[in-house]
Amino acid sequence: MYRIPREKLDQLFALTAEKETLYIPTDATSGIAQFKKWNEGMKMSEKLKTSRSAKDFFFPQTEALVNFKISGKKIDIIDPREECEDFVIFGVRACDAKSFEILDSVFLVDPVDTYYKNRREHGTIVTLACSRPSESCFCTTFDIDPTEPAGDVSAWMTDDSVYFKANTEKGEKYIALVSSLLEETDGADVDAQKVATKEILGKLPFANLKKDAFGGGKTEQYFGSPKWAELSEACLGCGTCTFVCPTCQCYDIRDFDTGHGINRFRCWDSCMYSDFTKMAHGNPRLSQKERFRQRFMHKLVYYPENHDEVFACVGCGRCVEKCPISMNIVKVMKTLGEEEAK
Amino acid sequence: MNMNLETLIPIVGVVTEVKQDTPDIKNFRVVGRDGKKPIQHMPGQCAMVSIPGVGEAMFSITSSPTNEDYIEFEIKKCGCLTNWLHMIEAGQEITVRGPYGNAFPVDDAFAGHDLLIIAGGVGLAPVRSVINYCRHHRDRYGKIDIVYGSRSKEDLAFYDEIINEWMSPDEKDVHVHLTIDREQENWDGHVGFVPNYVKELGFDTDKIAILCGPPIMIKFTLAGLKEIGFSEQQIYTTLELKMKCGVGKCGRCNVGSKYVCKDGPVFRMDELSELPDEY
Amino acid sequence: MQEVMKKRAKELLASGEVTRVIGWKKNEFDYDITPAVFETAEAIDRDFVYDDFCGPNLSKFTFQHQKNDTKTLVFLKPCDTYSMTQMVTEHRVNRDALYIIGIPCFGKIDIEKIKADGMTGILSVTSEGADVKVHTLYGDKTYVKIDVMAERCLACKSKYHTIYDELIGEEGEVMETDRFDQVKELEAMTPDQRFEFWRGELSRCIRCNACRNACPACTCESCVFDNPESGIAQKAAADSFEENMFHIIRAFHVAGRCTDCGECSRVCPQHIPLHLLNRKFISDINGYYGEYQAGEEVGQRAPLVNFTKEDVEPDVVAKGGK
Amino acid sequence: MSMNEFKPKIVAFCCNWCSYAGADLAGTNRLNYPADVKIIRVPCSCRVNPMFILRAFQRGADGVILCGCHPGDCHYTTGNYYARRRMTMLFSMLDYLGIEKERTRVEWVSAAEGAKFAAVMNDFVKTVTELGENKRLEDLRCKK
Repeated sequence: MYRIPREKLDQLFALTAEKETLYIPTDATSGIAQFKKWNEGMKMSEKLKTSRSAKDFFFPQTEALVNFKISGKKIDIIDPREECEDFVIFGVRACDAKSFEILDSVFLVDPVDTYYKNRREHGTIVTLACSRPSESCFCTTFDIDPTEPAGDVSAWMTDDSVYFKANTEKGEKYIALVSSLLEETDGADVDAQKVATKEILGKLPFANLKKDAFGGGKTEQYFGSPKWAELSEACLGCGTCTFVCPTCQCYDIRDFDTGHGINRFRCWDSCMYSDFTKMAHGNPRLSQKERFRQRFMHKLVYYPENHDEVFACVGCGRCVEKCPISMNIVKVMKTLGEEEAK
Repeated sequence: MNMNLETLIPIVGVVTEVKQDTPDIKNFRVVGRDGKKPIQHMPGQCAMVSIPGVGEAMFSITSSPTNEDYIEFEIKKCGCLTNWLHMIEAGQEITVRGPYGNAFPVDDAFAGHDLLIIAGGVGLAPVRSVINYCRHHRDRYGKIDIVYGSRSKEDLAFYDEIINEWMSPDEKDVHVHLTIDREQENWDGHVGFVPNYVKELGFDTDKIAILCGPPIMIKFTLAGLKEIGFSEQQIYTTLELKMKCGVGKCGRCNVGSKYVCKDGPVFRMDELSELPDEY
Repeated sequence: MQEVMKKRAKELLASGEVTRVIGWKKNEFDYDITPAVFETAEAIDRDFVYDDFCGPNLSKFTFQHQKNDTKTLVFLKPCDTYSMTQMVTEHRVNRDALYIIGIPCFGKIDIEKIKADGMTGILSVTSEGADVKVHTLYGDKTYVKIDVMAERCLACKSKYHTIYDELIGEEGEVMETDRFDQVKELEAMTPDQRFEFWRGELSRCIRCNACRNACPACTCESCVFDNPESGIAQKAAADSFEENMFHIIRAFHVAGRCTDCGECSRVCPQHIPLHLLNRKFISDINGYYGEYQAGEEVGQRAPLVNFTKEDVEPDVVAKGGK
Repeated sequence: MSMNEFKPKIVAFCCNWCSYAGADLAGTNRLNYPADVKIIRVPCSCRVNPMFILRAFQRGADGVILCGCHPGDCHYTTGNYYARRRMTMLFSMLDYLGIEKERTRVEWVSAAEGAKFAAVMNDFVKTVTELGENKRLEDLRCKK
């Protein structure tokens, strides 16, 4: 384990940014935190989490897929892909770090998504352990330990120091990059922080939320539940929950006519949108109830069924905080789970 | 490694022939720029066809894999992209990527069996690939029955091919049963809906049934088949939902935990029954 | 207040006058309020709330119930009644299918303000009189209500109900407001400063459409941004132009019809002050075409579907405004 | 590209019943106005949706001008009155977002005013040339 005094953190950022592009969470004007490219004088946000998740780095909201040039009846295809530059994301929380594994299991299975892979290979993730979890956190429900975050390098921040531990080869490389500022140390302070945080975790409002009632093979049990109508009745059909969710990965492919060619790009899409499954001849998910159900069934049943009982939720709590009508996965789990208990 | 699966970057296909098959269905013959067949597939598999700037959609490849020269799409005019496709002429380039999805198990589960192929309207497109594949490898299969219905005589897709090839006296043990929805002049064949016709014909149940057509036809034909004694394990069908990526990642074509583009489009009826009714 | 409302709702349900009640219920936290439909007295007893967190404007939630044969009871705060009046004016909702009870509002608390102050791990929030007590895992704090009130409530335009079948509590009055102060501040900046300001704000947009979907004036069955034929259908803003365009068009489509209820800014997950766009239109309309408040009474003609022969010429903008 | 070389792209929405004929007249009278003005004929100034203006900028316009009949002379009686309010609102909003207000303009030009049409276009092109390229409402994808 390595240590750096907190006041030297800016030097560490500067040193990192000399070699690679560095992104850190920083406060925006209106009270939310967001990842931004570091530049001199930028302050790291004190907030627990960024408003958007960190999935943008690997799965950006819009991304060029292919360009076409059209002349008469001829079509030329232009591959716009370029090798991504190396970059470092500093301060990713345990929940977001876990979400990368979930995205990996979608994008990095055969056929591998080369766009995602390109970014993933060039990104180094420095995670930061949580010490002040918020009321909307429930990562422990999905067996995530916020005091021991995954990622290439794990970091812990105490009142006076920041501690680092490399977990992967990429992480070792990063530590080597900034080693001139680091000193080796034992992790006594870190252990103390972990104990304190764990105590707080036990007191969180969702500490007792259990995922056991869900998982693969439960489609029949929940699909027809009468509770969906009640849960979805106030849903506005916006895409807030999906877009702030670190694990939502649905996308749309669209063409844009630039006037001198066609750019085909992909962009985030939301299963909550009415046109998500709309086809020329009809729509299998006609009302908001079906769309709402799809989102949660996917996270709690379909995904675990296809991916060894790993859930497509990391308990980051963003949907809990951001939903305009305060409907969220916790409420769904509690409501449907109750039914199960009966 | 098939690059266009990994990158979503299509290849250029040249439409060499466009044939008006029925008033609202056209048949498109597509080759690569090199004049050769652009993709290799198995019966039932699909490909993403696109006109850049207009859209991209999944269509089943209706030609048989045994056709070494080109692939064919049978496309009904019903939306934005298909309207455009219906406007193009031979020589126009389009883009294709694929093949996507699974195929009918023509070489395993179907081999050595009698086949009953039931289609309605443009639903003949995916199973035509099966029919022609089986006719090509005629000795691998038993008796082949084809029940095909459409709204009218003019709406019967591949009518010439059916009459001249499938119903040709040289065909061994291939029986085509055509039906149309309503009486019309110069039609002396059967009149009535496909599900009823299937029941009237009353097949023996020692065979495999392949179903494709509008949802309502599938629903009633399925019930009819079960009535005459078919089990769900003997029935195959193919689904179609909105698709964007074709590789099970864009997340919209799922029925329960199965993605139609990746785990389908061909499903055995018993597999399908386990999935929620959302297609 | 909450108890009076519950009682009245149950009476109306029992009498058969209405068969469902649109109100609010608490979700996981004190400050998490979900609009809800109640169909039984038990459900009302169990879940119905009305407190200082009941921000969501219920007008638009009547939409899906207007086709029912029986009446729906809806509780509307003063500013919500403006939205409802506007919807009735535009024939977007069937007035006869609704039973509207006007309720007073004393300003809603914006939990984001409390969170922005660094409060986290919030276990409970209680609002008593002028005090807002916040109890968290990391310590407690008491705020003066006015400090944590939603921006839209600080600039409250009216305590008066423009549409109702009955009122609970006293009728209020239209208020003097300084709601255009921020607009004026922006207008006073240089174009470069304004450009920087709006780039900073709008670049955060994630195009979740929450502002559109929550807006009681956005009632089109198919939005221009969802219509592939419109030429501007977009799922995501690919660049700064599309961010700007979405927000200009969104605000323009409700210009003259926006009642300034503030839902767009409330629901924005990225805290973009969208109401400042709408208010700019309102302030321009007031300045150029005379004072106009959308949703004031049923049957008003919106300024952008109206004209006078003496209207100002568009070059008034280039000449420096009002 | 230096300033003197800069030739702005101008989109002019012209009402079929007046300014479009005005443009014609300017042409037959051999009055000069820059060739960079691209005219789009519309049935009435009121046909112009704010989206048209924005999309013209997206597609690379540096200035957009809307020409219609003089107030009171609308072929459809009142169309230009609505257009007047609508454009005032839109221009004000663009200005509010910090986009140069000189890039957009409305002018009333009748079918008989060929000279006015040419003068208006010359003046508008001059104004936009001085402003330079449209940077604040540009869509980089549409630029070569």
